[in-house]
Amino acid sequence: MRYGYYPGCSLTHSAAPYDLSARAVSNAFGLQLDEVNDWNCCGATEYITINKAAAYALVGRNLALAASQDGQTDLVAPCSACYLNLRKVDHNMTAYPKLAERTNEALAAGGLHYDPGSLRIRHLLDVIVDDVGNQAVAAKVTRPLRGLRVAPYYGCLLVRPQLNGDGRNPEYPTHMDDLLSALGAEVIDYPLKTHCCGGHMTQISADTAYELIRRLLKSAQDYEADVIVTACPMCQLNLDAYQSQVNRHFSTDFHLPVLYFTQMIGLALGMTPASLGLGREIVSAAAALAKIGAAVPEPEAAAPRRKRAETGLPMPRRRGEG
Amino acid sequence: MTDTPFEPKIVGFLCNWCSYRAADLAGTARMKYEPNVRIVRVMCSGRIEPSFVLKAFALGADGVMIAGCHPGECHYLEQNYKTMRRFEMLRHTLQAMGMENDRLRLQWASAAEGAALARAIDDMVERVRKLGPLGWTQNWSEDSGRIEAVRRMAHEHAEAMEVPA
Amino acid sequence: MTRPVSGNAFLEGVVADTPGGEALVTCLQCGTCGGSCPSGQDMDDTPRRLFAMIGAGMRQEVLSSNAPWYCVACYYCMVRCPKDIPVTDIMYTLKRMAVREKLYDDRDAPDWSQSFIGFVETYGRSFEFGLATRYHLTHRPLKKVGVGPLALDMLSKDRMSLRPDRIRGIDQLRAILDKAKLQEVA
Amino acid sequence: MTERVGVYVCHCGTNIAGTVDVSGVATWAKENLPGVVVGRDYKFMCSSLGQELIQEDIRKEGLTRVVVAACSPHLHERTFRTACANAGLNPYLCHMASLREQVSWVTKDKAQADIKARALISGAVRRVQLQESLEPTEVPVNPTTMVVGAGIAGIQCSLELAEAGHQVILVEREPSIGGHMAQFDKTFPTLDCAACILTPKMSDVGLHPNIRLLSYSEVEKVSGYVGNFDVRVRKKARSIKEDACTGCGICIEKCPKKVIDEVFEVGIGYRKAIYRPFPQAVPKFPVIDRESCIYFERGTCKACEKFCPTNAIDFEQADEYLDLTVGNIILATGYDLFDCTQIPQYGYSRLANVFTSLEFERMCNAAGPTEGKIFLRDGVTTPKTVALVHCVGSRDKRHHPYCSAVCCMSALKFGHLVMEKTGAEVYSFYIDMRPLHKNYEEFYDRLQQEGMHFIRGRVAEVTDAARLPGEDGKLIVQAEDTLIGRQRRIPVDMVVLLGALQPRADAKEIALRFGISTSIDGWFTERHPKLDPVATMTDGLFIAGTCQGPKDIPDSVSQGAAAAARVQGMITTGTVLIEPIVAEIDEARCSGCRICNNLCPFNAIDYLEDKAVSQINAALCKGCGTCVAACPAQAITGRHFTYDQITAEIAGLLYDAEVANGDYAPKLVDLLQPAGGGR
Repeated sequence: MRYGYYPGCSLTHSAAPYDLSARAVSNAFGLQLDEVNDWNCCGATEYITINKAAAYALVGRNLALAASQDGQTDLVAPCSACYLNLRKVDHNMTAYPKLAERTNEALAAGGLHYDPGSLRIRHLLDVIVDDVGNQAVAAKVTRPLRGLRVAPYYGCLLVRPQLNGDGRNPEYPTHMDDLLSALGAEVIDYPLKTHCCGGHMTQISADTAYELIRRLLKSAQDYEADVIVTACPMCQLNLDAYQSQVNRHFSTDFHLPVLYFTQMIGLALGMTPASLGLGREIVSAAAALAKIGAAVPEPEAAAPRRKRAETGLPMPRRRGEG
Repeated sequence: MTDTPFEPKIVGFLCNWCSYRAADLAGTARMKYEPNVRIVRVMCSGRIEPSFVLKAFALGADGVMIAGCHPGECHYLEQNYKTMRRFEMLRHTLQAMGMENDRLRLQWASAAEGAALARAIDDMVERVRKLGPLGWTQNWSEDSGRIEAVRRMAHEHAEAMEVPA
Repeated sequence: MTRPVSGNAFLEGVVADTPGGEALVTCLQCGTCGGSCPSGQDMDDTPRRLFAMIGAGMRQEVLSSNAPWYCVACYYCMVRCPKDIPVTDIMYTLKRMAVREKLYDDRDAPDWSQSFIGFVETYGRSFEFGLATRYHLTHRPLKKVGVGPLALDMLSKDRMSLRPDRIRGIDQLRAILDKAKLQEVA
Repeated sequence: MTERVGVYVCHCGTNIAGTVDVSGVATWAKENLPGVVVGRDYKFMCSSLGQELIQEDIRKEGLTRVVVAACSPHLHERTFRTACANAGLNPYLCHMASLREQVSWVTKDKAQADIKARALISGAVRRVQLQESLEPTEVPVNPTTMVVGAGIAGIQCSLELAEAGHQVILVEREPSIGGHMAQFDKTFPTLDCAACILTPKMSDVGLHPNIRLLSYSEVEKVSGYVGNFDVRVRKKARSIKEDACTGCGICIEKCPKKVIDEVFEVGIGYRKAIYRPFPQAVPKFPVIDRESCIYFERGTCKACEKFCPTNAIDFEQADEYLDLTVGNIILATGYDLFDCTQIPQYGYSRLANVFTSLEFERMCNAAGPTEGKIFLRDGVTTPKTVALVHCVGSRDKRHHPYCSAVCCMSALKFGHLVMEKTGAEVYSFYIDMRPLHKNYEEFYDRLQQEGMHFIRGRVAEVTDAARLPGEDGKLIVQAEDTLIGRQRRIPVDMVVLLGALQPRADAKEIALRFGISTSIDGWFTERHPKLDPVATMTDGLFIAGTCQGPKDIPDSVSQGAAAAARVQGMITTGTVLIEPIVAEIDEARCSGCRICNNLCPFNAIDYLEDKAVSQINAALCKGCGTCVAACPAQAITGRHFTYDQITAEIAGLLYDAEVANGDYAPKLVDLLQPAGGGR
């Protein structure tokens, strides 16, 4: 099976491990991912806040480029935010011809055109669950994640909104649960699995975001999860990178590693942790992975850039510290 | 609304139970809509023969609207499904005769949808107004290829009817 | 298609600028949106209340409300609304209007969005490190606790680049965006 | 032959005259339309004076056709047809043009209104001249009535008819009559117990000499027409000899197999494999549920048989088919409760202590699984706080757009019961409080005084994810209190979901079987939403109770009585006139192709093998005309809607059209339709 592949900005850096594992796993299942040529940012939740026409044109360019790659009917996005932006623009262009007209007018300025509906926008998780199928996945498992208590975290944009009623149950999906059980993991059913990680609030109203993150971490911890599994770089970033901030803010001591479902699949398929970008999470997954006899590699792998990092711009000092 | 020179004449075939009652409702609710549609009441949209539509065009109509109960709500259980089939067949015929699609419209309207019907009428009148007079004389007479087309359609028409309910 | 109540330019504007916005006029005022909102407690007016105010044409008050800026785009309101009102999308529309008319209550959110798209328009991709520095250091150096160590962690894990990625077709993208911006003001 | 047409234009006060130049139009018709000999306008044509005007012209001017340009035929067609008939003119020679609904009320521009009015009149004039005298056929009405569904509505109409001395056959799907009402505990707003007022009626039904009760039975097939329906009923095997059974109940006592009762106890109670849904069941005979009976599973046990003192058990009993003939049928098939799992954020089936309204009714019912005590799912703990969630699946475009009409009152009733039985705090989450009928608002007021809490806001979610102090181990109901404009989280022990009333799962199937129509949702469609609420579009078929739409008990009872009254009218008249607007096959032209046969959903068309032609049963034909349009040989005539009548009307409507198209188009028409003789 061939798919157009739209990694999205996060996967080039902050979610590089997701990209790494996504490609590795897709390979294992014979899914050919053709990266969209010279794709641009999808605008996240920001562009639409300032300028609708431009936000649609921005996404429109990606759709046009993807559709122009021959034989491309399915466009896969691993990032839930990109996934929503792509499908929303495609859907609204289909539903509102005027909108399509104007968007194509703008695209024409760059010599591009997109016929709404010509691409099927898919999330990587759906591709694996629907096209590969949990049975086929289970069949390939060589290192079952037995004894590992995982909290599948769907977040919002993977299952919401439902555009013309499509998609999974927006309140209580179970497809990631099923996938993870197929990998042999012990899947916990906790109530907040589709609640919000705070999105960009970590940037603009930290307190709001921290509270949302705390709720999620607490719920997962109450159910004694060893690891939270996500399908979205934003969710991963907020839960992983901000966990220490949250601990400081509420003087809690959560220590919940947050990994990508693709990394879990890779592990179960017996791939090496390093090849899946493991070890690059901020909250160490070592303890959790030890349970299934997988060691987390030292992050030294990331040496070259590191040098530059130390000579990089000075970082602000931690307030209320030292 | 009526300041444009050309005012299309449209014949509407409305079924007695849903769409005609919708027209009644639009009236009772005093909803103003374009006066161009002149209504023929039939018991069911299933009664509408393609030849009625052709006759209407023949006698000078610029457009024809066929209205019936929503699928699944037909007073005669399922006859409007047959209407749907005939409509498609008719659309082919008229296309073959070089007629624009907007001149023929199939509109579902329940007895409660006076507003919907009124809007549909406004919308259709607007479209046909844009198209201008049908003027069959010009675009029809000299082209004998079209006669053939219609013969073929006429044949298919008979067959279309054979599809069991 | 619902015909928006005429004589209320504000309402008509909101409806016109929101795909699916026609449903707004059918709001039940049931509060499912406000009840579902994860940041509902922080909002001065709940979405439901804003909708009533829009119906009342209270442009000034609505556009200066903090509610849209607290929207985390979780879309719970949207999948639960019994009237299929695109609540989240209306929040975006209100943000755009507020930005256009400089009526928002607090500059943080709009400026974040601005600096974000600033990078997108320059490079074609977002640039986390640039954002972290430009936005947090220049814009509100003291307000943001702990972003420093975070950035350090990210760098040390090779999850943040110090150099922006630039797409090849940046000029093409700019041409497209410029055209779109003309449409937006029109 | 030339007809003498009279055209009468009604002012309808100013309703028409205010927009249309009525007198102008009338004179125009007389002067310009061929065949018109009289053209008058009058203030109110429907008034007796107006009617006399027509009748006088029929006599004096020798009118042979009448056109009344007034309101919609749906309002006054009958009026003017009768007027004509009284003056000796066949009623079907009168036609109406709807100037009010289609012109004056909907047209802004007066000039345009005049043009359209003229068009409609000229259409009517052209058409009416081709109309033919028709005579309705008269058929006898079988005085026996079938009532389908024995809930409170069905019980009511059966008793009304039986009391009036008419024979009733009451068909009930379940082993006992009583319907949903039998499951309830108390009834609003009076709080008298449902059983106390229902069971007397039930036993009346069981004992009434005029009522033949067919319980545990289903209608398989319906044919025939008003006054003369043939119905096939399947009497499902009870495995009990009804003539032998005394209903002592020892078999139930001795039956070793206990199963969850998914129907009457809606899954929160148990019953035996041989059972009676509830103690006061009518009829008293139990029934063996063969799915769960040990004997039917393993071939051994027969405990019931061993202990039955009258040898009433019959394991071999087979389904029985009864062919019955009745004159009228009343459908009172009731409703289903909304499947609350469809709204996952309310947690039903995931969170143990979320209940549906029916589960709660059973719990409150003294004969129910908890003997009337209100417990949590664990069956022992009494809740200290209870939340009542309104509009679950109602007023929701994602499920049912309509208001279910009873939930607000049920919630008030539940609130009272909870406080009375447990002293718990009760929170009602509502969108709008709708206590519509007599003494309902007063009941609302009473509950407010009893201390029930009311929060105006649709519940966003019910969760067990504690966040704030006091939430641990509770169910948290989150909603916006819209009167305060703030989000609130109320921790409770129990949540009751007031699910929507929705059409029976098989409603559309049933409607098709009986030949009536349903709304998109699946509610049975009444003949007129206001003026004919219990009749259907199909003569001889009536509907009562919630199968027509959400209703509370008083309304269901009124409809039951109303339907009975309508049927009594038919029975007393003894005969019924059948509309002559039907299709007719000209055997000479019929090629026997049988295309029409499968186009008729009413099986009105038979194929006569011997003559090799099709024939239409006028009594079964409902006159839709689909077969007429389909007949390739133009052998079928649609009376009163013939090809010639309709095409004449079209021609009339286009009186002012440039004939340009005409020069060529007749060719086309002939191509498609060799303008067929009698059509």
